Amino acid sequence: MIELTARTPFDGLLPIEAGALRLSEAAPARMTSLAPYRGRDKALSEALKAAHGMAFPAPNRATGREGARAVWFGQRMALLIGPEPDAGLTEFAALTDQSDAWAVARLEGEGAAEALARLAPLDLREGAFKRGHTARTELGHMHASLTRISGESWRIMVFRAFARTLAHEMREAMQSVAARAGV
Amino acid sequence: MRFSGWRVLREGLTGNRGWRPHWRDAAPKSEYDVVIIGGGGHGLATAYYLAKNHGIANVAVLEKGYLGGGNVGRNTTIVRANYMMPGNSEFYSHSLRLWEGLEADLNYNVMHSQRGQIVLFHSDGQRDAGARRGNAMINQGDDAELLSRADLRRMVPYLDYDNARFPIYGGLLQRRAGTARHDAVAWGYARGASERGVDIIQNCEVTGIDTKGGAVTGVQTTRGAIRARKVAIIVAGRSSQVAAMAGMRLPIESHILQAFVTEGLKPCIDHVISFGMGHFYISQSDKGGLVFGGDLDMYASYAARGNLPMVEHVMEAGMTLMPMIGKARVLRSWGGIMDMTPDGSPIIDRTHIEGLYLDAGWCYGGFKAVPGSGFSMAHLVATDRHHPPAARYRLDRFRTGRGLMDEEGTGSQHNLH
Amino acid sequence: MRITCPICGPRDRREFYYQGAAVAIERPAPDAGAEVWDDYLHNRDNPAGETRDLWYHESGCAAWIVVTRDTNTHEVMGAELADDAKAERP
Amino acid sequence: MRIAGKGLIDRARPVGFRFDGHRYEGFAGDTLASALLANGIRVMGRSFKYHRPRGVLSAGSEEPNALVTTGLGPAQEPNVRATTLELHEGLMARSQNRWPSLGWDALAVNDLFAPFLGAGFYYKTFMWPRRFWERVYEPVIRRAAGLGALSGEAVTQKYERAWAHCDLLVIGAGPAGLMAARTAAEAGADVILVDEDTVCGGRLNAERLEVDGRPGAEWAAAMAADLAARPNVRIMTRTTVTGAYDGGVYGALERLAHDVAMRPGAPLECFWRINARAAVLAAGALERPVAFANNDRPGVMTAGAVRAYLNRWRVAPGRNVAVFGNTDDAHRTAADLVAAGVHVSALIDARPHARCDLDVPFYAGAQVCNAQGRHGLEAISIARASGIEKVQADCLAMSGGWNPTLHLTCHMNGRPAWNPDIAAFVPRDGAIPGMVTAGACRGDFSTRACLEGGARAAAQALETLGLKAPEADIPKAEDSAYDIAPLWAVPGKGRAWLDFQNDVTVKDVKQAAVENFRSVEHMKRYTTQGMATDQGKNSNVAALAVLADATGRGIPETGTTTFRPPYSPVAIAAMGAGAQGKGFAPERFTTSHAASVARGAPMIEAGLWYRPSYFPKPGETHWRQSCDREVGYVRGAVGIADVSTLGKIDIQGRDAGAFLDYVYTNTFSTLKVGRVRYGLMLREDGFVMDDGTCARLGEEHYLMTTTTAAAGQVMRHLEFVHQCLAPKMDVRFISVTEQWAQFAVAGPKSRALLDDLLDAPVGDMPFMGCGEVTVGGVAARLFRISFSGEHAYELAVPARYGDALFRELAARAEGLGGGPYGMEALNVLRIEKGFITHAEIHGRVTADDIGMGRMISAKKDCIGKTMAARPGLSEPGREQLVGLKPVGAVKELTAGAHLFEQDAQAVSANDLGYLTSVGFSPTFGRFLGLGFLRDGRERHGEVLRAVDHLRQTETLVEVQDPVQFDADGGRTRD
Repeated sequence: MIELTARTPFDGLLPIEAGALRLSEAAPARMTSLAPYRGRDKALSEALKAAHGMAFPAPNRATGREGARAVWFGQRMALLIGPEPDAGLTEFAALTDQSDAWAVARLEGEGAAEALARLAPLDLREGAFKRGHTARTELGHMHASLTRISGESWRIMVFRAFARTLAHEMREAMQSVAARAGV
Repeated sequence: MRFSGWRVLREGLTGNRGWRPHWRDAAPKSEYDVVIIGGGGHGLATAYYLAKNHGIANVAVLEKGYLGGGNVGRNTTIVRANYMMPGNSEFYSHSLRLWEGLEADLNYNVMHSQRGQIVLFHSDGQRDAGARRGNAMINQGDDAELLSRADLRRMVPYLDYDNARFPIYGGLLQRRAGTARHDAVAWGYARGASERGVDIIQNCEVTGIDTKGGAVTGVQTTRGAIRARKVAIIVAGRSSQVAAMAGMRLPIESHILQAFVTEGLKPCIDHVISFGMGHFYISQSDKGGLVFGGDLDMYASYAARGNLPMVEHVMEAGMTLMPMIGKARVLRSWGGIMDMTPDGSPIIDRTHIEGLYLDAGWCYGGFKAVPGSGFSMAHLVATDRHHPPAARYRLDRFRTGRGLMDEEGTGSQHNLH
Repeated sequence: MRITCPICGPRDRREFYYQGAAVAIERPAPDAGAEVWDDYLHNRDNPAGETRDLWYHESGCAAWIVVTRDTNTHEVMGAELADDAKAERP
Repeated sequence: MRIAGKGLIDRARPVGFRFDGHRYEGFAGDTLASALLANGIRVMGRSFKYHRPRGVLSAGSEEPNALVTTGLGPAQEPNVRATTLELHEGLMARSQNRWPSLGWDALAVNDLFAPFLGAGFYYKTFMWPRRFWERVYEPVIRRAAGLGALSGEAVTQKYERAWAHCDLLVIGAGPAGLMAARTAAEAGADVILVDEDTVCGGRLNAERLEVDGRPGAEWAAAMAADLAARPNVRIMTRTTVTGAYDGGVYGALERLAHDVAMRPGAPLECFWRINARAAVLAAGALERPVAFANNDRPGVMTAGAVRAYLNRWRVAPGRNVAVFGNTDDAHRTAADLVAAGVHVSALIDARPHARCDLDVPFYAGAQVCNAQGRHGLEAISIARASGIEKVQADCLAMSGGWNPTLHLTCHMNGRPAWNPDIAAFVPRDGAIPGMVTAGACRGDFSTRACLEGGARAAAQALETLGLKAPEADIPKAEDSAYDIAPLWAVPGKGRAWLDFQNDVTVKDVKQAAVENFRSVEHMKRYTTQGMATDQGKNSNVAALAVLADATGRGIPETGTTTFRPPYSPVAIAAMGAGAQGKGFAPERFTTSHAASVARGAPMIEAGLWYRPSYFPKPGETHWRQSCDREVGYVRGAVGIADVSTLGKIDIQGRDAGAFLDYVYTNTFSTLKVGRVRYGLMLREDGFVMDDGTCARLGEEHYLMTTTTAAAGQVMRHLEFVHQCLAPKMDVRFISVTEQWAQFAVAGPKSRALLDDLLDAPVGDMPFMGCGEVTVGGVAARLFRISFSGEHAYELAVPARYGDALFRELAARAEGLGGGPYGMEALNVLRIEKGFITHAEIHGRVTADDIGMGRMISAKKDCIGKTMAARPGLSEPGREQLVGLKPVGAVKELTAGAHLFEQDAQAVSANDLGYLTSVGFSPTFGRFLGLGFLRDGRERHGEVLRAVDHLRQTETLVEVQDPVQFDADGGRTRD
């Protein structure tokens, strides 16, 4: 039997550092989209709570904890990040493996929101986009998912094939922010 | 008064005291043979050719604002005949031939400049589609040349051949394409029509179309009622509203298209250049400004102004295609109202009301069509027969599916060509 | 221009794809006849003023929404999900 | 000439710079204009048409005359306003639009021919002979026109774009803006305060006015410092708000300070999109010149500019200065000059009732009617009741009053209102939703009124945000009344300039009126008035007044032209920042990209993706050799191609089958689990939108594939159909394009390869079957489908294994006498087999046109079915898909050639169709083509001419079935 070597989306592209900012790969083990069938939203949320300990997230919110999160991912859709999905969920929702579909990065450091403000048309001010908030949006012409993990720490997701473009765009933005800050 | 270099000289030597109005401002009479609603390029040209070709001079052109204040005064001045669909092909070919004689005909320098247009392509597939188009142009009797990358490097060395996101494979050149001074086209036609007896009536808005027994009898205006045997609606940007006065619902959605001009610069771009991948086109005016534009803003609008997403997209396209223009500064942006039809091609036709005619739906291609549209519309109004080059511009083609002219292949539904 | 997505809140226009008049959601029956289909697919009120048009939050939540807007001023008066708009119809 | 005093320059930091090659020195804090004036340089530019020598007119971004070029090579920047260009060490500026030199310009001869070059002269001449326009007249005109020059080189400096969000945007940091910002900040609002200048303060930096008992500039600096220290305030200096857009979006251009911009990674400029819930416009006012004969002489400048040079930069623009105005500003200017120790040769006040309390020669009720001195002002002529008096002056400070800077309020089609009290246009309330105006930009000209107005406007704006403004503490400041006697143009002979840069004079406007260009828009377009780089900021109102006078109308009924974005010009590089080169669109890379590049494959664009064109081998010198070899792999052994770029959509739910029946023309609800079917999708207009295969993975689970090009469009379409047309259907879908790396394994040895590779043999999977397999223990999907006409499979693994699997497949294929193949070979294979791509389904073809009319199921409705039945889409005479092969002496086919009967002329009337795809088939040893031909299916066997005028080829072609290889499909099914 042959052995296939796995490669992560940002293999060889990250980390990037500029001033106080650092962008690194944060590829989760498993990502599964959960899309409830008609009228099964509540049942799915309960099953999700029972199986994985978090409710189905409200729009633009993430639920769960480090290692097992449900991140809102679009109209009536969430992305279960971390655990292998419980087989019972399939009764209530369409489950689709997305583990390899997304390039996932983490941006950290002072000025992170400023760097993202170079690429995303979102209001990322602390008061408007708090810890645990998430959004589907555009990041430098790419469809993206953006989540504030904590104060200056963000999860950025784009389609896997865009990994190189994201790394390039983020590098430019991070360098701008760092240069303006004089570091 | 005939315009010429001698006249300019003579007036200059005598204090420029002899100049006269370019056109006569008329007060509306109570009755005309033909009332043309709309004093834009197409309306004025129609009036001119009604008088010149058909001897019908008892014509009023009614303009709600100032003449030439619509799209003829706010376009990017490009004149070309590079269409491939039957219908468009012969129409624009005819129009371009009229352009070539326009200055002599009007005795007005509209600065028609055949500086050549290059449509770039960025893949083998685009080249093949471009070749189909170019061959159709030649089949129609117009000129077209396929340019290689090497040809282009020689002619337009400032394009980004080495790093652009979508590499340049070649281009389709039409040497007879070019630009013209847009306002002058309206003024020249106004002067020509006025000299032939047409009444040009500004600040006169049509508020109703009068019919009796299925036939048109005249119009109501802000300056009183005017009787007419025939009425022509030629009001780009207001077609749906005016047609609604006659109970019509048109296959048109009106959209905003923005355009831009930079500060004056010494000559740097000789041709009209169109970027196939980026909805971007550019030329340089005789004053030195780079005149350029892109795609529709993509939402129905009558505001004649746009928003930043498309502004930025146009600038992005410019930067990837020809990064040497980066230091040029945009001086002014503006918008025009584009009457978009489902297949992206216009309408020159009779309506369900006898004596009521429609010239509409020019999408974003109306300027170069001005002479052809005026010529063909005048023919239709005067003779009640379609002028052969415009015979396919029928209103019912969407219902029947016959003779659709979808140049871009995006559909014969409102897909915003 | 900003559009308030019923799901995501106010967002920049560039996240949305524009489709056209909201009549697109009212597809006629297959046998409704040529005139009805012509009206559905081609003919438009094209109002200068308040209009209802259809947008897709393409780089957002992927919802199709019906936006009430003024074509003269570009004022956005409101937006609702397309399937809600459909459900309201008699 | 520099004078004593502090100002806002730093005399401890001298700065060396060059202008037209000469070295000069200024100070930190100078602009190029102030430094040149300090060095006694008066001529800084040439006018557009007459090439008249020009000096600086203003001290701000509205400058029409002093435009220079800076930088070299890719950094060359034309048309830079000397008045806003911050001096920095090593700055090199050059004058422009002159030849050979600024002092002696050959085209100044135009000035002598001025009588023949009046408004619109070019519309009346240059028409004969016709061919001379492009060949002679126009090239000469173009060379003479234009201002500065681009270098022709690609920009290399970095620009950027960014977004900012706030509760309140305050535009302008003069007294009104500062008060507005502080009021809002104290109320707890998130505030962005923007000013185009390098420092806050606005006119306070240019005047000797006191606020709160201290010099105005000091007060402003203290206010700015206080604001900067607050966490809810962001001050953006060197930033111009360039446009007001819908929904509270503002565009703004930030120019980074030179030292910051020089840091590695820093941009030169940043174009901001500011989303503001509310805004206060406090943009101040611009002073207007007065038109009189030769009012464009170098040394004639606005009075406000003279005060700015004196007070801010401590530069006297002349030694012997005359002052001319129609408001108290003239007196303020004279007082400032006297205070600075500059000799005032005359103070001319057009108001007859004016009094003067300064010890200077005073002329009440008088007007300046002429100016002398070609390369610099020497004297002025003063007209008064008693006659004309000539007075020596090397500088004239003129003021025709102030125009509120209301430009942004016009950006949404707002029309300003005429206020006769101040003889100026003022903005109408509500012109921009959410924006309130304050201070001089609404016509409140005293300092006190600006301070009050700023606080009031902020309170008003805050109220709309649900915030309460604290009681404002308005500082003490001057509150003098504005007393103006309107004065636009001084009567008299000679040319009096309105638009300085474009050389539009009072005569031109009058002539335009005579020629019936009486609408202000006509006048503007006929004379080019207001179309220069200042967009009429200095001249529009005066020109309007002259037109009103010439046409016997009042100013309000004459109307205004519209100000449009941007407020001041913005570099294309700034608004298009990041797009240069590859930045225009994101790049999408397959997992096999690196391995393909390593094999030397040229990668070509396919939408946003890159795909290998072909895989060259040593010794191959032409792509055709590689392509032929790769076609041979598939026909003779086994070929490997990455097909991951095709769209893949995972579809699940109770109604999945019914939904697919609705979007596809054919039926999918009847497809068996474990089987794949080819599907065709129409647009609602009845034309083909896309095609692809769809596999049934489970009872309620399908996997749709789309073409690479249409993947996004199909996804959007599915969402539309579901949400807008069939919301009751219980179906969910998501793109899995990126989840799976998918490879075609095609050719007679494909099964052998897979049997060996997979963890278990393929077994007897039928053609159009699918199933789950494992490879190296990895769960994978296998589809027995073929785009080549051979026995073939597509193997999909999670994308993380894509790179490894491609390398493995390619190596194993090579072991079997095959190898990887690229897009070129893929194209030839599918043409041989008559398979279509978007070259054929180009948006204008029906299912019937491509021979698939029977795929529109009669048993059910589907999108596009009704309209596909329109007469025009179903009648005879349409162009139908055919195969074509060369049969004459010429063997080459070209895509884009048109088809004609052999004896017919190649003109439109005889056009029968065209070729869409061609390729050299090594299998047949000749070119093959696909194309569309009128009633083509009835013409199989006919010989036609394929004419390609562009490539100058003409080929006899025989019409045949599109499927030219293995017509019965035996090889695929075997």
